Amino acid sequence: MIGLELYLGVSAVLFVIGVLGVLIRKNAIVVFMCVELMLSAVNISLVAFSASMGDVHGMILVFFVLCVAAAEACVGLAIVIAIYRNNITADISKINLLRW
Amino acid sequence: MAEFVWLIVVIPLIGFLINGLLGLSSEGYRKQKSVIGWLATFAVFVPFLIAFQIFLEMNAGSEPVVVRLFTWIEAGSFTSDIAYRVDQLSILMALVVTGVGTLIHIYSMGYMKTDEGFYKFFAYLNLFIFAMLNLVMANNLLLLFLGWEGVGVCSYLLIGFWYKDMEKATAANKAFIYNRVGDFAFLVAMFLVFRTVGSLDFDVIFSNLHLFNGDIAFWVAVLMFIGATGKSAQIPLFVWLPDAMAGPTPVSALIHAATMVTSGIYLITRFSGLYMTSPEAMLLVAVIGGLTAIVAATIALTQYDIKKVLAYSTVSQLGFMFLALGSGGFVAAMFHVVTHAFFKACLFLGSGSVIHAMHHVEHELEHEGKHVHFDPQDMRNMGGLKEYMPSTYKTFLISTFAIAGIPVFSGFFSKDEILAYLFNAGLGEFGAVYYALWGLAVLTAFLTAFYMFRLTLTTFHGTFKLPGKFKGAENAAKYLHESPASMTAPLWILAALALVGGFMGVPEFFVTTFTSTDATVNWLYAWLSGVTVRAAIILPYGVKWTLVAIAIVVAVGATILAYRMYDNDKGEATDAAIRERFGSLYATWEDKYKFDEAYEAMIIRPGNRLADRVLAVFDVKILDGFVNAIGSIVQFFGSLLRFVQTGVINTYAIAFVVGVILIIGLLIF
Amino acid sequence: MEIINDLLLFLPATIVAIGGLTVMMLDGYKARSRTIYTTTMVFLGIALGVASWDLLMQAPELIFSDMAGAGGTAAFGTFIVVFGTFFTVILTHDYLIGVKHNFPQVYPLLMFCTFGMIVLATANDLVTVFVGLETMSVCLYALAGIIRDKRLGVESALKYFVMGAFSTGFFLYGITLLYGATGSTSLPEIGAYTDGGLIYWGGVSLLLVAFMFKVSAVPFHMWTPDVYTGSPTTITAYMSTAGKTASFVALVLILDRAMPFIATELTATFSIIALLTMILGNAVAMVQDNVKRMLAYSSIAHVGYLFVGLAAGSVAGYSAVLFYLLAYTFMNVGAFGVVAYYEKNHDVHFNNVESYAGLGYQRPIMGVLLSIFLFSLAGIPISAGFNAKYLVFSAGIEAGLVSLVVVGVLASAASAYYYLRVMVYLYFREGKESVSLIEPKKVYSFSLVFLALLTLYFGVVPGGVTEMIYGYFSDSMLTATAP
Amino acid sequence: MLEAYLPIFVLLGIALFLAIVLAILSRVIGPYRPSATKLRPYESGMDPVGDAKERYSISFYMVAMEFIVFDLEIIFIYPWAVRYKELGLGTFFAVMVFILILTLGLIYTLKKESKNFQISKSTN
Repeated sequence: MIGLELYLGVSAVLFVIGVLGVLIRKNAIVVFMCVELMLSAVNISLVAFSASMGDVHGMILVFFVLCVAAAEACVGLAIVIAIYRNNITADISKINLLRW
Repeated sequence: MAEFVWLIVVIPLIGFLINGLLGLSSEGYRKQKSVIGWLATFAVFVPFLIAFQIFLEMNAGSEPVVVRLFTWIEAGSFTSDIAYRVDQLSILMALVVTGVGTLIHIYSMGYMKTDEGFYKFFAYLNLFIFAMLNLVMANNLLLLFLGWEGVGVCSYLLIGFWYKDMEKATAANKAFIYNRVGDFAFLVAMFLVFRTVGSLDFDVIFSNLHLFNGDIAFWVAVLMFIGATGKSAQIPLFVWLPDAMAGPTPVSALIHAATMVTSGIYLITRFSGLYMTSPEAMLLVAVIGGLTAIVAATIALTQYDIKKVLAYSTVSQLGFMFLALGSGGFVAAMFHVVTHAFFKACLFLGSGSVIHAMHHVEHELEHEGKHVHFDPQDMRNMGGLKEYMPSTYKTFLISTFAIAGIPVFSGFFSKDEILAYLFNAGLGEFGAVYYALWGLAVLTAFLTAFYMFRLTLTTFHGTFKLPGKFKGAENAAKYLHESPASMTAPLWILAALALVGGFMGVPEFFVTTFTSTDATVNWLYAWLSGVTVRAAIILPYGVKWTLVAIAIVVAVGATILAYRMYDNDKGEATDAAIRERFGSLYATWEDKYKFDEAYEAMIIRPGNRLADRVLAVFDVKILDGFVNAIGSIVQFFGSLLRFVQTGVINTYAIAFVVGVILIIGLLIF
Repeated sequence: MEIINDLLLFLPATIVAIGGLTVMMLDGYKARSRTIYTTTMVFLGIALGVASWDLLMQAPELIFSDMAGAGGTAAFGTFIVVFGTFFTVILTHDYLIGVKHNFPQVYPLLMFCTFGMIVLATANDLVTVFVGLETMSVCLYALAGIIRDKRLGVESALKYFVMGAFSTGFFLYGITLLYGATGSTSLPEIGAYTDGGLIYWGGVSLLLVAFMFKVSAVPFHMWTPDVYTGSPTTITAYMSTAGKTASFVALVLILDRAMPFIATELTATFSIIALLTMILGNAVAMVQDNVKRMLAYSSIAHVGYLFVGLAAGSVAGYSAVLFYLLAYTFMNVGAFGVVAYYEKNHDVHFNNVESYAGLGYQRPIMGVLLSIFLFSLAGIPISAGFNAKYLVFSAGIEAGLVSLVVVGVLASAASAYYYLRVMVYLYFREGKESVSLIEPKKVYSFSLVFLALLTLYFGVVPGGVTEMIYGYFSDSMLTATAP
Repeated sequence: MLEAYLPIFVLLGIALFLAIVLAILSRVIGPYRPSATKLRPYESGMDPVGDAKERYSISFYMVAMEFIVFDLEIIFIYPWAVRYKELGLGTFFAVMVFILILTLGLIYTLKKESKNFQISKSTN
């Protein structure tokens, strides 16, 4: 039997990797993938908690998370396409017209 | 009648709305200048009549009447009403505000006759009266603060009335910003009062004064005083008032001499009970007042702009009032507020009349085809005006006698009482300081009489100097003429009041010494005794009479000295001689003690320089000279923070994660 | 049936949702833009009417198996959101025609976004909070970049999207940890849990972080100036009023229901955030030459004042926050409305403050309106802004946060500088070239006048509303005056 | 409570350390040769080039979005379908409303982007 701690640990590791990805990567699509990784990491925790407590609310929340992730994916892809068409780059470090 | 007190406040507001809205919307209405003017005047005169009626129905022993209109803010335990308070103090202030206000409205009809923004001017004036009445009639601190901010906004609008003139717009901003510094202190004082008493209503505060233990009383008193230094132009926040003379002269007379600037004195008098519990705060008030009085008086000595002299004289007289407050003479301060309103308004309006005439001369010369450009406010261009403007001269002279403290004129009584209180305070705690302040005050009184006669004599006596000074102005004298009746009538009324106004507060010992029975000739003292606390005068008769004698000698001496030095066109020669004699001291006075420069050097410029240097890196254009004391410091840090805002998402995410660590750190550990 | 009853109590949201779908289908079948706009206004008008009715009549109640609330704070939040949207749509229609980008997609997006905001403001369960927050955010990402060929707009959409999704990750982690610690997602049940522990506090902090991001508190504010500057001006007004209101109402609900017993422990954190936000927001606003960006930083500064109310951790503080949101909605929609009007008459660089020179006399009514809104934002008395600030600060004083309030008052005194600066340009500077402003549409100026009147009205008599808001917290677990 | 979760935080620490080290290592050791191809949104997809003011040729990811729409439907409908008898009429209507909304969305996309679908058909 794998303990709750291990699930939470894996989830935490994935989450931190996702956060670091957002901090470091420059390609908008990759940054976006890292955000999705964060959401998935949280899902692992949610399911683990839910299973260990025998309560379904956590699992239901996972559905909503997936749903939201998908919606964000749609909007996100559209925005990335638009930014690429406007700037001919998806490198977020070069997209800095707005500052100060 | 007291229940109709709300009408006093509301009628000026209605006047403002009618003139403002009709003027904004209808081109035709703007041309109906007499309609606009009289409407605005009646919007102040009717409240005066109501206030007078209420005044007649009251006596010295009347209980305060509070008229609650509706609840303004209500949240849980905190409520604040729109409520007006009718008591001896508020009705006195209301009478001064509406009375002097009415006269100045009448005067303005003549003075502003040819101005494009006629309707706007009168709408603003009405709005100012409305705000000022809220200030003096309010029954709680929040409503008082509303009026306090309101008069600030109106003064901002009126100083910058001729907005096309950049200098005037800057002066308006300066006034507003220096006032905000004071307002901030006032607001904090208000919060402290609320925290201590749990209410902002005057009734509740005054009946719970015992809750203010030592430290809180001191801090509330000091913070309120800082608020007062902003509004009433005391050191260190006084620099805005002389610049505020950029506004039209009636505005200077109404706002910057008679009413708004005295609101600080009103506030402290209102809270006299609180101040009496904190001798340290009283001492601070007195010291600041004394320093301001002498500093402003010496600056006034060196000025040539007729309005600037009056402005510094106002600052100096306000200092006198704070001296009175600081030594426990709250009634004496109010007395001086009232008499000062009479003679200073008269002086300002008289100077306005002179400037009006000088402008007319310039205009007519222009008409003749001679382009002579001179400063119509510079008294070195004047002289000998008494023959051309007899009414203006006579009223100006009466008011000068009053401000100089020549016996029987109103200023004599009020100034004498202030000196008596100062000397009296010397017997109590911090006695030595008060004696020193008394000496300073006597010196200031001497200077006051001196520079005021310097002004009057240079302007009205001798010969008209303009023809000799400017080419093409040889026949300028024939265009000099007296101002219209709408301008001279208010002058005469104010001069009459300046002449007899002092008799409302004849010191009792004038009578008791001779009759050796109790007498109540000091009407003002009796009238205000119920609403203010005041220190008791414990000086023996001999000392009192000696003080009176000193005051008379000083005033008369200064007058005679000034007459000998400045009559018969000796003005400029004398000034040169004085400059010679006092050397660098005189230069300091002339530079206004370099207050403006100090603010500039210590706060504004370093801020600018640093901001410039930082911003130059990014080639960002810095604000165009429009900077102020608080602004620049904060601006500097602001521009530093721009480094962080790089525009790159990764940076933002890093800041986010730093924030997360901060929050987790704060909450878990 | 219970669900029918619930839907009736949830009527504003239901109407907005049906309206959104209708407008979307109209767009799909290529209806004229005018028709779409009119339909939107009809639905929003009805929703606003129902929301006002709820605001005045509806007693607090829980609906949808305790997932959401009706009446009380929920009705209040719904009202502000729908009110803000109603005026945003009027302004947006005119603005988008003015800048020649009248996309009909804006209207369904605005409606869906509003639906999300209502769900957020009425939530009683973390799942509902999550769904509402995300519905709102996803629509806002799209709205920020609605003008697809404007580089600034798309850039701001990208920044908003990446940062928003990033914060969603933290938000979810927070919910998960709270769920793990307390075993529930319902706000009152979480509130009943008092054991603490590392997981619990981790959850609380991450949850608060996400909300601080959404309301743009320092240091989570970085996206705000960029997004507010780049988005279409009226959409910025919408984000900063309706969006912020919904988030703040949800935050107040969470603090009141889910964390009443740790309010005192949160005070220090909120105080620090409030301090940072007030100082940074005001300081940076001062150096801005772009009016829109200045208003963005000023909106950050206002969040700082609001956090003073949250830091108070008392009923007085929370109700002051709600009143502040109402006042802020009036004056900020108004201010952005006038800015949008000036902007659509010119190119984008027009938002520079120098190009405002002398405009006050061009269309006097617009100049006067902007002055009223700016005065109110600066917190000068007889404006709603002053009362709002006053209530927040007095709540802070009552809770003993004297030094924080002193900084707040000082900061708001300093803020007069940059608001005043705009007015100096409007009135005291001569315009360089002769710009001529076209006359605003009747409905446009009428809406702005109405907002200005409300701003002044709540400056003179806020009494009734403040008392009503206070009543919402009558059964709060908080003590009336905390520590 | 605290001790029970200690391993997690130890693990979290290790994860953080490892993640940072790996990220830095990959930066230091790994070759970074950015090329135009790598920086494009899709390394192996349709190349979205053209003027921004043109209509988007979005057929590539349109399909992906349509897929997601139905994907979501399944997620919520599957549990309901398994237990729909127990869940009763109210839930039935709720799910029907859910499907209706999705269908409206589908109709909208079809109406709006029908042209793109045709193009994608012809190009595929």
